[in-house]
Order: sequence, then C-alpha cells, then structure tokens
Amino acid sequence: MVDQLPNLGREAEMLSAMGYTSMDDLFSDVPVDVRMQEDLPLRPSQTEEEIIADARRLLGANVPLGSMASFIGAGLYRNHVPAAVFQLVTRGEFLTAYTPYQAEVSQGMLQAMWEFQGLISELVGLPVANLSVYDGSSAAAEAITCAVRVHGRKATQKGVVYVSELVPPDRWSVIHNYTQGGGIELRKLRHLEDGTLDPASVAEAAGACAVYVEQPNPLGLLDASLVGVKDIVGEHTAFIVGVNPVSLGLYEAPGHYGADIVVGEGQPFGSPMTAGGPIYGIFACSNAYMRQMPGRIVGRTIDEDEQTAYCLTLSTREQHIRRHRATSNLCTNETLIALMGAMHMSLLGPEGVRALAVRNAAALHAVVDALQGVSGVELVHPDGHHFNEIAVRLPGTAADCITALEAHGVLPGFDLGRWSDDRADQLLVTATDQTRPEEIERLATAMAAWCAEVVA
Amino acid sequence: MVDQLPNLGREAEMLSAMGYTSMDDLFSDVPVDVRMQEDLPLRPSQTEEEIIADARRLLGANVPLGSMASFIGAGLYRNHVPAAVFQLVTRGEFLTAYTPYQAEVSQGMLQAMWEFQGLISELVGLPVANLSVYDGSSAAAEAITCAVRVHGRKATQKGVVYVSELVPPDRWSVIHNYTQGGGIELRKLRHLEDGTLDPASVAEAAGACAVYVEQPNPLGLLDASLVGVKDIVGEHTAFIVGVNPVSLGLYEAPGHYGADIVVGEGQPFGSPMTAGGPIYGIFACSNAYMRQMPGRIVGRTIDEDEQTAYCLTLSTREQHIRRHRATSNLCTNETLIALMGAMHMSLLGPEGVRALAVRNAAALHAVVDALQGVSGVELVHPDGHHFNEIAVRLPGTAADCITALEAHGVLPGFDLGRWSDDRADQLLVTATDQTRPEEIERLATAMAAWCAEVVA
Amino acid sequence: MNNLWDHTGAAGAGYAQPAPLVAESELNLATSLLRKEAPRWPRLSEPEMVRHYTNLSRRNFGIDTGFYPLGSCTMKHNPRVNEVIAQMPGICDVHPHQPEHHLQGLLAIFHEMQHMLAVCAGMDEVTLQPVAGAQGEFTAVRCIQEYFRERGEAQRTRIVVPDSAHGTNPASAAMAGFEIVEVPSTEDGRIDLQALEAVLDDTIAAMMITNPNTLGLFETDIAAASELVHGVGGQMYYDGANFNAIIGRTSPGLMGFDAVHYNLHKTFSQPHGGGGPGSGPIGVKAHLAPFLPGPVVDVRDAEAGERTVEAGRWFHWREPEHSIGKVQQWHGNAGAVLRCWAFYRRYGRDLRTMSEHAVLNANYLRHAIHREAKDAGVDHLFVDGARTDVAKHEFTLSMQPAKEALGVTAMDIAKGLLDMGYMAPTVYFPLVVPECLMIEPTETEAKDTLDRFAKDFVAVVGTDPATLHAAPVTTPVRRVDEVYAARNLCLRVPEDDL
Amino acid sequence: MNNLWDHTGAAGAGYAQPAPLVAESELNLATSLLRKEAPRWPRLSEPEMVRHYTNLSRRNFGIDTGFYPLGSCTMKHNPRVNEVIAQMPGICDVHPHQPEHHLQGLLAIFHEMQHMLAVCAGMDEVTLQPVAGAQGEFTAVRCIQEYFRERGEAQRTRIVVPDSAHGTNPASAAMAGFEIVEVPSTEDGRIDLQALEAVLDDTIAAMMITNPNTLGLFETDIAAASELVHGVGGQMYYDGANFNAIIGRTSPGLMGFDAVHYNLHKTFSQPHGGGGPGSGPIGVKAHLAPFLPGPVVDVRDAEAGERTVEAGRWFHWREPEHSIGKVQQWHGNAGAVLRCWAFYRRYGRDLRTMSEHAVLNANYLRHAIHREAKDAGVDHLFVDGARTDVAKHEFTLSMQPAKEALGVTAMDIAKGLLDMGYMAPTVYFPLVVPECLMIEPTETEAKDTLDRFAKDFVAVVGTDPATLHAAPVTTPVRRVDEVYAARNLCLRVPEDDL
Ligand SMILES: Cc1ncc(COP(=O)(O)O)c(C=O)c1O
Ligand SMILES: Cc1ncc(COP(=O)(O)O)c(C=O)c1O
Repeated sequence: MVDQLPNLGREAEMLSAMGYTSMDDLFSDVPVDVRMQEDLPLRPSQTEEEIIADARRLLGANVPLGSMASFIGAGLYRNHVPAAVFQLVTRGEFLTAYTPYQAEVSQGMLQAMWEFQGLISELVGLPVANLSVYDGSSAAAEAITCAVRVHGRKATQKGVVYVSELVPPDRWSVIHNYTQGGGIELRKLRHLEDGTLDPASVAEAAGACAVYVEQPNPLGLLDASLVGVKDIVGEHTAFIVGVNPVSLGLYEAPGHYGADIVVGEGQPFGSPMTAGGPIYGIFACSNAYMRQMPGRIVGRTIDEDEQTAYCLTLSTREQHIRRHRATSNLCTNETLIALMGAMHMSLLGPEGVRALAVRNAAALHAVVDALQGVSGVELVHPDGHHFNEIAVRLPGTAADCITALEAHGVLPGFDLGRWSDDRADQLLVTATDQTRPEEIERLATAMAAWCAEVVA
Repeated sequence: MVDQLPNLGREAEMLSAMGYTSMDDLFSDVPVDVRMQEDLPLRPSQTEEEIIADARRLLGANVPLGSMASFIGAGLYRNHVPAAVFQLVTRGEFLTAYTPYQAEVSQGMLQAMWEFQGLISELVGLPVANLSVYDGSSAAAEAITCAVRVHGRKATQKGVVYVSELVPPDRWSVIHNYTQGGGIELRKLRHLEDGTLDPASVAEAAGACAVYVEQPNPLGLLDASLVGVKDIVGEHTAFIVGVNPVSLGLYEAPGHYGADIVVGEGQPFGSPMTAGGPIYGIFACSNAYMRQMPGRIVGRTIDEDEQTAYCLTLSTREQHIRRHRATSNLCTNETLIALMGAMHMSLLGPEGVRALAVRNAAALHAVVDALQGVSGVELVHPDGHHFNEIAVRLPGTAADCITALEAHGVLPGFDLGRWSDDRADQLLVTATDQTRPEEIERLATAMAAWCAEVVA
Repeated sequence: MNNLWDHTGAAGAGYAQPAPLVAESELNLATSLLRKEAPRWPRLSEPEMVRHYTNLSRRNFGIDTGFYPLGSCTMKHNPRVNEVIAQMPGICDVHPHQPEHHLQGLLAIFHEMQHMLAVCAGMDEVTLQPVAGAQGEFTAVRCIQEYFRERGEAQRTRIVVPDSAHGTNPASAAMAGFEIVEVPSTEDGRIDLQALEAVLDDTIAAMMITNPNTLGLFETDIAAASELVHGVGGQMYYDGANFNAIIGRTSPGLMGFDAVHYNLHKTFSQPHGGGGPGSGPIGVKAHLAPFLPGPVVDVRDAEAGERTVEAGRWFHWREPEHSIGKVQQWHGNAGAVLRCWAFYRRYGRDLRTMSEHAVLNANYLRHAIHREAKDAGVDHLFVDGARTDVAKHEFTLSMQPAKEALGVTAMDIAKGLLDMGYMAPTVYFPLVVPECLMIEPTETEAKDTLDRFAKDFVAVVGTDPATLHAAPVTTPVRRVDEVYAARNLCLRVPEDDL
Repeated sequence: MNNLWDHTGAAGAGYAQPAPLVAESELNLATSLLRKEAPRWPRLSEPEMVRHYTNLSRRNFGIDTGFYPLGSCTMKHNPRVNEVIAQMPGICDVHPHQPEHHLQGLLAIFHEMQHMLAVCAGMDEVTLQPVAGAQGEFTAVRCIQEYFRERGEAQRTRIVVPDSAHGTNPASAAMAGFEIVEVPSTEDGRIDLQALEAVLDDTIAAMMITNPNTLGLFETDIAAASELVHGVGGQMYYDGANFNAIIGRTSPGLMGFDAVHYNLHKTFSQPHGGGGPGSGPIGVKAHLAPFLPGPVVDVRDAEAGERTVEAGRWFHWREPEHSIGKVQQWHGNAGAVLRCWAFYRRYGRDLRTMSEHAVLNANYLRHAIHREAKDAGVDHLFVDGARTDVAKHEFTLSMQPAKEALGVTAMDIAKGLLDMGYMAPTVYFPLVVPECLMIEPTETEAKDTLDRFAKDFVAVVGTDPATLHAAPVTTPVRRVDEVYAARNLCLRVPEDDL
C-alpha cells in the first residue's frame, strides 16, 4: 500500500493547507447514521512479493490446459498469441488510457480501432464493424435487438426472432436476458438429423425480424445450406450469422452469402482463453444496420490542419447522448482485447490467416482419424464437415469419460450433456492449431482403454 | 524467418531497380577462392511457436533455484525485482536503442543513466560514478588499472597492487587477465585467522599503487578494520573496495571511510541472476580518479535553447577517440541492466534500501540460528558479523553434502573447496531477502540428517 | 502516420507457422463453402508490426504518461504486479468449463472477491459475472424485475433516475424493459426529495442513484430518499462508479440500498485499456440474492481426498434458486477480477485509507485551484459546479463565466490543458452543470502533481481566447473535426487504398 | 522534464516489503560499521516511478520507433519471442555454480551455439564467455599472446591494425600489453598490401581486421594479407562486427583467419539496450583452442541414470588445457546467448538468406539515394566514401563537397535527419572518410522504408544551410552542447538539489 499512495505521510500538510486538521473533516458531510463505525473486517494489506507468492500458489493450483492433453473448446479456443502482441499491448499508453474522449491525444488507439474495424470488415465480408462488444454472446444478443429495431416496423412476424436450437443454453440465456425487455419472442430454428438447418424451419422464419444461426455451428459442423438462407427469409428479415473468426481464413465470409450481421467470439485472434474473459465480441453489419448498431465506432476524419485524424463517431446512438433511447448501454467495452486481436491479425496477413485455419482443420482431421480407430466411439454427424470440433457418441456418459480419462492426463472434451440431457453420451472434442500429435495419441490410447472397460 | 525479413519475395524487384539479376551479383566482389560452396550445415529454420516449445523444453530441464530450498550465492544473489522494472525496461525505446550517440533523441536513456550515476554515488559515498561496466569482476580489474594509471608515477612500489587473498579464483583470474598486460604485479593481501585483514599485510601495502579488498568479504564477513586502511596505506595508494551494494543499505559507504574507488556487482539491484549474466558492474571513485575512469559517463548540460539536457561526456578517455591510449576498451556495456538497477533503486528509496538490507541480514540470522542447532556444523568465523553469507565447517566434504541434500530438495550452499583445496569441508551458505522460513527448516532438517549419517 | 494497409509485403509475408499436422491436400474440407477471395488484410513482417503499434502507442495518452483527471472515471495507477499475475498459465490457459477440482485456485479468488465486495458495500451476496458497470446495472435491474415478477408485482414498470445520472443508468433500465422517470436535482446538485416523492407510486420498481453523486457531493438525504422509495415498495439501486470515495467510511448498505454494481476497473484498478476491459460485479441484499445470475462461488467443508487450496474448504459453483440466467456466457471477466483481487490484497482493510486519500487529493486540488486562481485574478472566470464545503473524490467547475465574458468554453480549456501535457477533465458532464469540467485526481497522484496542475490550470484559464480556440497545437494532431467524421463516414480502409 | 530527485515522498515512501524473518532488534549487526546517513535517494511511489520511466522512454529513440541506419552497429529488429524466452525461470532463476545436472538445458543451448558459431565462421572452437565485442577482442588477443609465450615467441609484442579500424581493436590489444602498429588504407579504403608488408616482421603477433571493412567494402585482398601475416609467423584476427554481411557466402576461416570475435548483439540480435548488454564470443582455429578461457561446453555419451535433454548426450563443462583463465567471472552473458540462440533457430541454415538481405538492402538504399539525389540535382553535394560497384551490408558517404560548397557538415545532415524522424547514421567514422556518414540499414527494413529514407535524405541534403545548422527542432531537446558538458562537469544530482 505504501508504494501506491504518493501522499502517505503528507496528509497533515495537505489538510492544513485547506484549513483542516483531520481526515474526518473531509467526511463531515456523511451523516452520522450512515457512517461505518468499525474498521473493515478484512485482511491486512500485503506487499507485492506476498501477493505474487499467493497468486502463484492459488493459480498454481489450477490446472492449465497445457499441462494435460486437452480437447475442450465449445466456444473458446486454445491458440498462440504471438509474443509481440503482449509486449505491445502492455505499453502504458495503450494499457492505461481511458476511452478516447479527447481525440487529439488518443490518435493511437483510435487509429488502431479504425484499423481493427477494417480487418473485421474484410474478414466477414461486410462494410461496417464496430470496435467490439463484450463477447460473442452479447454480440449475438445485441445483433438481435439491433435487427428488431431495424425491422420492427416492416416485419410480418412482429417481435419474433428465430434462433438456432443448437445455440448452447448459456448463450441462449444471455440472448434471452438481453431481448426479453424489448418484448422480443425467441423461437427455435430447427436443425435436421444430420445437423444442418431444417429448410422448413427456415421458411417459417421468413417475415420474422431476424434469424440467428452459427457457422460452424456449436457442434463444429459447417452447414452449406446457410448460403441459401437469405434468399428464403427475404429482405426484411435480418440474417445474422455467428462465426468462429478463424474459420473464415478458409471458409466463405457470411457477408458474401447474404448475412446482414455477423457476430462472433473474437478470442482466437489475440486473446488467451483466460477462464472466459476478458475476451471480445465481433460485430459487423451492412450499411442498413449501421445507425442501429451498438457500441463504439471510430471514423476517419481531418484535423484543423486537414491532416488525417480519427475520432469516435455516430455517437448519437450511444447512452451518453441518447440515454434511455440508446442502441445499447455499452460504455466500458473490450478495446484492449480487440487491440490484441488487431495486432494478431495484422501479423497473420491474408495467407497467414488461411494457414492458421488450415492448421485448425488439420488438427481436427488428425483427431477424427485417431478416434475413428477407437472401437466404441462414433461420430454424431459422420457425413458432415467440421471445423475445430466434432461431437462423438460414447459407450457411456461423457461425464464418466472425462472423469476416467483424467488419470491418463487427458481432458477429452466437453460434456454435451451439460447442454441437453439427451446428449449425455456425447462428447464435444475440440482441436486447434495448438493441438500436438502426442496429445492426440494420448487421447486415442486413453479413450480406447476406457471404451474397452465400459463395454466389457 | 518469413516474418523477420520484410523484403522476402521482393528481391527481384529490388535487384532489378539496381540493374542486377541475382543475389550473386551482390557478392561478385567475394573472390572465388574464399567463397563458401555449400549450404551451411545447420538445422532448418523454425517458427516462433517451435522455438518457444524447444526453449520451454530445454530451459525446463534446468533446475531453477525457486524449485528447491536454495542457499547458493557466492557473488550472485536471489532477489525480487519489482514487476514495474521488467515492464518498463522492455519498452522498445529503451530496449532497442543503441548507445546514445545522438543526444537529442536519446535524452531518456541519458537522463536515466545520469540519475543512475547519482544513485550509485550516494550509495557508495563517492562523488563520481560511471554508468556501469560489464560486471563486478571487470569492475575490480578496471579499478586496479585505473589506480595504476593515477599512481604509477608516485608509487614507491611501482606497478604493485595488493589484492585480498580471499578474492575467489574466478575473479582473481579476471583481474589477472586485465592487469598482466600493463605489467602490474598482483600480491596477496593477507587475512588473519578470524577473517579480518592482517594489519601487517596492510602496512606492507603502503606505497603500492592500490589495495583491493571486499566488504563484506567473499565469505560474507564484515571487517571493521577496513575503516582504518586508508590511513595506513596513505594518499598515494588507491584504496579500492568491492561491495555488495545491498549491504550499503545498512552498513557504512566505503567512500565515507576513505575508499578511493568502490566497485561491485550491481546484480542484486534490478537484475535476476540469469546464470551469471547479463549483470552489471558498479564503478565509482573520487574526483582524483575521474579522468582515468573506464566506461561511459553522462553529464548534465544545456541545449541550444539553454534547456537542461544530457550527453555522454569525458569521451576523450574512450577507445573511439583515444584508441590504444584509452582508459579501457569498453564500448558495448550493460546500460539496460544498469537501468533496471536504477529503476529498482528509485522504487526502494532510502528507507527501502535499508529495509532490504535488514531483510537480508535477518534471513542470514535465521539460517545461522537454524544451523547452530545442527550438531556437526560449525561456523568458520563464529565471532564475525556476516552479511548474506557465512562459511560453515562440515563433518564431511561440502561436495558430498551438496550431493546428499539434493534428495531432500535442498541446495545447501556453495562448495568452498572449489576456491581452495583446504576448504573442501567448508560450505558457503547464502541467505537473501528471498529466503523463506520453510527453506530454512528444510535445510536444517536435511543437514541434521546428513551430519548424523556422516558422523555415524 | 501510416496505416496498416500501407505495408506492402509480398504474398506469404507475416507470422510464420509450423506445418499443419496433416497436409492440406489430405483434408476433407467443405469445398462448397471455401472462401473465394482472401480478406484483403495488409502484409507486415514482425519488425513492421512492432514499429507500427509502438508508434501508434506513442500517439496515445495514458495514466502512465501523465495526470489524467477524468471525472467519473477514477483513473488511478495500475499496479504492475497485477499484469504479471494476469499472465500466469493458471489463469490464461484455463477453460471456464473445466471441472471444479481444476479451478480451486480461481474459485478461491472469486470467493474472496465476492466476500470482500459484499463487506465493503454492506450487501449480502455478490456475483462477479457482469463484465462492465453498465452490464452490472442491467443485471441488477433484471434481478429486481424478476424479484417483482416473482412477488406478483409486475406492475412495477418504471425506474426513477436523477437528471444528473450517467447515461448507462437509463439505458440499462430501458434495455430491461423499464420506463424511465427522470427527476430533477436541487440547485446545488443534490437529490430533490420533493420532486422524488412526487413521482413515487406503486408502479416504481426502483430508483438508481450514485453517491457521492455525479457532482462529487455526498447525498446527505440519501437515507431519506431510501425511505421514500422503500415506502412505495421500490428498490434502491446504487451505481458504484463513485465507490472510490467512501470505502470504509460508509456503505450502500448503511445508506439503505438493495443492490449495487461495482466498477472494479475503476475502484480496483483493472487497467482501462483505452475503453476496456472492465468488470462490473453486483452485490445485493438477501431478498434479491436468489435472482442473481449463476453460477456464484460458494464454499463447503472439504471431503476426504479433495485437494484444497485452503485447508478444509472446498469451493464450488452454485446456481441461485431463481437465477435470471446469464449475462455473460462464462464466468465474467475472470482475468480482470484476478487483477482486482491483487489490487485488493495490496490494501486489505486499508481500502479505507485509499478512499481517504482519493478524497484528500480531490479536496486539496479544488482548494489549490481556487487559491491559485484568486492569486492570478482569474477566479471570476469559473465557479464551482455545486456549492459545498467538502467534495468527495471529484468536483465540478463551471466555465460559464468565461464563456459569457470571453467566449471561452469548457472544451477550449480542455484543449488548452492537452497542450500543457495533461489529459483533460471530463467535459460537459453532468449536463446539469453548464460548461462543466469534472475533475477527479484519484489517490495515486502526488501532491506535487496536484500543485503543478492547479498552477497550469489557472494559467490555461488566463490564456488569451484566441490561443485557446486554436488549441491544441502540441498534440499529434490539431483539433479533430468530429462533424466532418459524422458527415463523411469513413469507418474502414477505403476500397481504393487496398 | 523532472529528474528523480524532484519526487518528494514522505520518509518510508516507496516499494513496500514483507517484514524481515527476524526482528531488527534481535539481529547481531556489526554496529561499528553501521551507516550513519542514508543515501540521499529520492522517494517515489510506484505511480510516480512508472510515469517517470515511461516518460524518459518517450524521449528515447529505438529501432521500435523508427529507422536506425547506424553504420557498424547492425540495428536489426529484435524478435519479440526472445524476450519471452529470456524471462523463463530456467534462465533467470539459475545460478552458474549449480551442478551440471541442474543445467543440462542451458549447456545444450551453449553447445549448439558454440557449434553454430564455429560452423558459420569456419573456426574449430568457440567460447561464449566474453560479454561484448571488445571483450572478445581482448580475449582472443590474450589467447594469441599465451600461444606465443607457450611457443617461446615472446618477442611478438606488436599488433597491426588498419587506420580505419574500430577503436576497440587497438584499445583491446593495448590492454593486453601489445604495441600498436597502424597501417594506412589505400585510397579506395582497402588494405594496402605494400604498407602491410612494410611493417611485418617477427615481432608481429597478429593483424586485426574486419571484412567487409569499415567502409562496407569486401577486402578482396584478404587472402593475400593472411598469407603475408602468416608468412612472418603472425596470427590473423577477424573483427566480427560486420559478420552480418557474409554468413553462408564466405567465412573468416576461408579467408585465412585464426581467431574471430562475434558481436552476437549485432549479428544475432540481442537488443542493444541503449548501450548494452552484448555478447562477444570468440572462435579460434585448433592451435589456439587450448588457450581459450574456460569452461567451454563439451559433450560425451550419457551414462546410465543421467537425465539428458538430448538422447544419449551429456553436456559438461571442460577446462581448455592451457586456458588463459577467465575474462568474466561466470559463463558470460548467458541471457544474451540464449536470446541469440532463439534468433539463430529462427533462421537455421537460412542465416545465409539473412545476410543476403542485409546486403540487398544496403545496396538498394545506396542506389536509391544516388538516384534520388541525381533527380533532385543535389548529387554534387556528397560522394561515396569509397569507390565500389557493390557494397556489402553498409556504405559510407562523404559530405565533404557540401561542407566546401555550403558549410554543411555531416553532423548537420545527421541532425536534419533527426528532424525527419530518423536515427542518424554513424557520423565521422571511419576517420579516413572526411565528413563521413556510415549507413547500415540491416535486413529487417522494408523496401518502402528504404525508399522513403532515400527521398528524405535527399530532401535534407537539399535543405538550406541555415535550417540545417539550427536542426534539430522537433526533438525533445535542441542541439545539445557537449562542450558545455565537458567544461561544466555535472555527473550527478547536485548537492543543492537534495
Ligand atoms: C457514474 C457511472 N455509472 C456507470 C458507468 C458505467 O460503467 P461502465 O463504463 O463500466 O459500463 C460509468 C462509467 O463511466 C459511470 O461513470
Ligand atoms: C567494427 C567494430 N568492432 C568492434 C566493436 C566492439 O564491439 P562491442 O561494442 O560489442 O564491444 C564494434 C562495436 O561497435 C564495431 O563496430
């Protein structure tokens, strides 16, 4: 504490300069009946060295994925953030700045975010992107409220939005919380047995305010039928696609097959998983949605000398101006994490992002290969193309499998029973660019041993 | 490699702009008979991710002191470098600058080094300090050659320098290599049984060019008799003291008891041990030695507008100007590590450096307490005051003890048999501010077990 | 300076990667979906990328570069060890869906934070899930909404907000579906109890308010306001953005609040990162606790064989009984919570001293400015935003007199301060103070800095209007044309530059 | 800006520490030696310290901020992953005196580096101990000295150095006790074989030379020079500062050298850190190997039970038979060697490509400057420092014509370039080129940067003399008065400021 408060020991001097004699004088306006009478019942202060020792002990008790053969993903992905990213993003000028209200001394972050918008725009194939929202889930939710604001009038199914039934319950819950206040009705967009969208369900959605679907879907499946969705739902229904941005290094940008809004979890670009946050949400749209977007947006402009400059723009959408009529309540967002994303993307370049996607695809390919050699394990969608992850059916519950494989140092995936009871025997197995061949071997060996045991 | 060479893939374009067609054209001036004909017989290039994986594997095979109960020091000391230091020193402006030849765009490093000089000057009690030399050993060596340059004429023992016989052989060897070319004769300054300087030997040294002695000495002993040395050796013999700078938080600055030159290993301020380098050497002196100092020195000056500015000064001592008559061959030095030292010192402040010294003293006190409870272990200098380390006599060899205690996860100290055969049963046990009570307990327990075994 | 797209490496330039585990030709790719055209991203080598972002950063102002008296934002120093801790594998390389026994360290930290926040605010339970203050507001309002639905009081569809409230308050309440009732403040910037009483009835779900308020004043009538709102069955919501002023001196609980959000990134110093990330936990009284988003962390006695991080205690996730569900898919901004935990540990119960110093610094600076202004004879050019003896952690000044006398606006003063090497105070907020400058120095600024700022502020006020209108001149760009930006929208790299 | 002593925290301010393990009152301190007065260090809190050094850094120029064409210094990009590796506990928290089985990873890295450096230079053995190029020179010269003493040729007391040599060459040789014989270069900057021959006799221990030489020219007569020196029984010493130009294309071994130092911090990119640290290994032919400082790393078959990092191989320290002893007390700058190992791994055998690009960039820039100058009509204001078709990794320009015509010096041009946002080239070195600018772009600069620099350089050359004499004006300070510094020595904070 001593090293944090520069005026410790100078209180008397400062108080007396104001004509006061004690700290209490400065709190004389706090009515007696609301004053705290005792010391806070908390622990004593610690030094940097003690804190770091405790942090080492506590965080050391967590099990980092790198210490096991790990195949858990389900929305967050192991990646490698190039070393330069951490070293640059922790520069005090980025790290310790606030929102760039004073553009003249915030050109660095403003330009970086303008560039971020351009990188995302190019990646997803839409003309406009904001400088990120909280995460992929609130991005999905905000996309829906945005679509309703745009289409509320003309929609034939007023207030109705169709959301892919595969959307995991946690994400669904976020969407629900964000949309219920606007009187939005969420209906399920159904999928067929093979995991692809049910065309009949898509047809039903025509005339609703929006449809929300993910590509790859939460089971890792790539669905070629998405290419036709916009044509079916029509002009007045927003086609919203949630993406894993890494997949776009290899697969078509949704903006190129009719998506009106593209959202997603930006995390694999630039951010470690960090137990789920801070991460950042991607939000991009076509021009028609621009003035109803949530979040901050940077525009390029000029200064008094007509030099290129950058500033926040389209602010009249925002809470500090529009207050309860704002397009969103966003204030503090995830700029720094988006900056890490921009840095990562700028290092990758067009060929690099493709190579990264290929590495992810290849790792999953190797995993599938290995698992197909394990008797007892079946692919849930054997005919589908997958990216990053795949659902497999086990001879027992996924929960048991996860427990059993821990002894082998393997975390084999995510228990899909947590998403839906009827998937209790399904495991979502994830591979990324960071998956190592030894891990795959260990997975296959341990899985084979467990299956043999279960079946016996 | 691809990510390091911006012009990879643009070679043809660049060559043709010059009228060339191939890289070979640019090496046409290399005579055929000295051309390398084959590819370098080396491994292929790696990516960042592969290098980091290999580094983790290889460095992971080393045994960091923090993973054991470690009591090894002998010139390098475990410390805690405040987190701010690493984050600031890796800022590109510091990290990737060269020597500040262009003062106008190097004010940051120049000022920081000028401040470093002031911090060191205050710490050691001498008016002048340079901005560091390679390390403590070359600092000692350069102090001796500096003293000989100053006193060579008037010395009655021409070219003779007395060096404490306790100086470890490795350091002695560095001193020898640096001094032999100048025709300097090194003689041993003797110590008494109790580890303090032999006054008779000091008296012999009067009239030599210099005496070099360390405080605390290499066995950790503080020698009060150093206070009288300058009076004995006289004005024309340089009194050079090698220090552990942390000890000066608590103990008198040698400049205050007559030292003409103070040198030392700066490492405990700001730098981890790093297997012995990069570290930095401290070099400070009285005004009489200033113009014969080695290394770079920053002076405060003014710019064209009479604003405060900083620049390298006293350069006529240096190799790039004086060439073979330079006071030293120093060019590249340890500026960045000295900067880490300055940062650490600036955070500590006068009371902090005292507290740090007290922590070091307290840790050694606790170790001595614990070892005195171990039957079979004896202090070599039981009546002496020690700092950071202490020599103990064992019932077997130190080498055996170190081997035996490894099984207990204890590295009990440094085998003094490596310094001199007649100390093969002596162990130099080091404690610092980072020594933890559990480590001391483990040391005592393991040592007791081993002693019991050896004696039995 | 250059933008990213000015870098023109050859195809294939940039970050080098290991070969894929399986050759591309052997992969079973979804051919019909393959991307036809690569994203037109620029191509940079690492040296170019490092220099680009280094130079961008050098065109940015942070607390690390200078005094940042941005009112309402609590721009305090970010202790550096927190960044070291936040990069440990035990947080970075951890997945939120790992089993509980993989995450005992993290759960222990969460539990400690829930406890500490509850204690400091006088609340009963805390969730760490919301990732920013605004999301915290929204979450708490949702809990209140479900609480009333559960009680059969669905008619409570309105939320009271003072006119000086931060924009996120009404925006969050509206997002949850509430109607906003704005109440005016008194002339000196405080709650107008009469105006409040006038709008209260049984359609009111809650009142949202911050204390100290947006003018930096402690709402002395807060207990009375609580009583009034509670009197009609409504809930009191505490916007914790100004919590830095009061820790250990009073608490929302003592003032009668039912729910509160914390801006951890302000009070507990998660670096603001040019706009985020943040962390916006909420605390509630027991009656609202069943509605919190889940899971929260709870503790039970450890069973045999469980490897604990605290002897005998096993930390586990718990789903509140009537949980509203989730507002973030995972467990919130765990990395930010961790940094704030490290910050908390640095103070422990001395958080009270921290708040005292925040208030000390604000009052000291206010006095110093007024004194310097009097000495320089420019004290007629601005007035206090609100009459008060003591401010809390921040204070407002109105430049209205300067505007009237010289045509110098709050914005001109702000830009003048940029030229002196400072970040400008918050300008034009709250709207109730004309030509408002809102100044919050925080506890981590040295007296010398405050003295210097007071002098420099007064010097800027005394600068001739023409110079101020032309300011800033020493910044990376001159005054930026925001109108041009809005009229000529350019939100990404133009096609022509690709 | 402020200096450290302007911070005036109260007593006890600054870095907070845990309590000592034993109370101070119980310690048995050496009372007679206790310090009477604390060092008058400033008192800063962490926020002040962080801001102080952040702002100092902002007044400094590095490769990360801009183009740094400092000839002879090889200011290439520092790959960032190397800094991550260098902070791993397996290097930071390791003591050089730990047993060999604690350091197998480090020893393996050392061994790999010794091997690679030997291969690249065509030498037989390498030591990594010297911590800078100059220390490497000194070490090699000491080895040569002991070699001759051992052979009974103690009369070899002189070392030949070209007049264009770097100052460390004569300084290092003199430190070892040698007499320096300076030989002039030919008009075009190359070795003058006749002049060399004239000074050679059996008192000559060695010739020290760098190739490409200090003017950036390949010494085409190098083999002949080697023969001459060997002819009188002397040794050839290669100053490796310019090694970046030739790797994989030729080697000192092929040219006939017996000993070489490497500037790892140049060629292998240990960040220069504003002056250091560096690393200056030396490589020698077999006859000098027994004299190397020890220990070096060697490898043997692993024995049963030894935990190896490379199957079957056990790395160990070995003391060369006639070792000169040590030049650094430990194992040299291990942390720097490690970074350079990571750098090496990035290229592997493609180090050749790296050198080719260094040469490509230098030649491209030289052409571009001449072309731009011609276009702008200022090509009469400077000339090549040496006539040549191709340069290697650097080249020199002489501003003598500008000086004669307009009174514009190389220093004026340098300061003008600072105003354009560049680091200036090396000025006034080598001394043999009048009004010399020495330009080394390195391989990590993009073509676009080179094009821009060429234009800007020519623009500076064409700037009116008065403006140039007044330059720089955009830098943190204006032209610094070095004479004032030397005449009014102020080497530390003045007593009056304490
Ligand atoms: C008074 C007040 N309330 C709420 C908020 C919103 O918090 P956040 O920015 O974390 O969403 C702020 C943020 O500036 C604020 O100042
Ligand atoms: C040609 C030449 N030789 C030797 C050296 C000395 O190397 P160091 O600075 O590493 O001591 C240098 C350094 O600038 C150099 O340029």
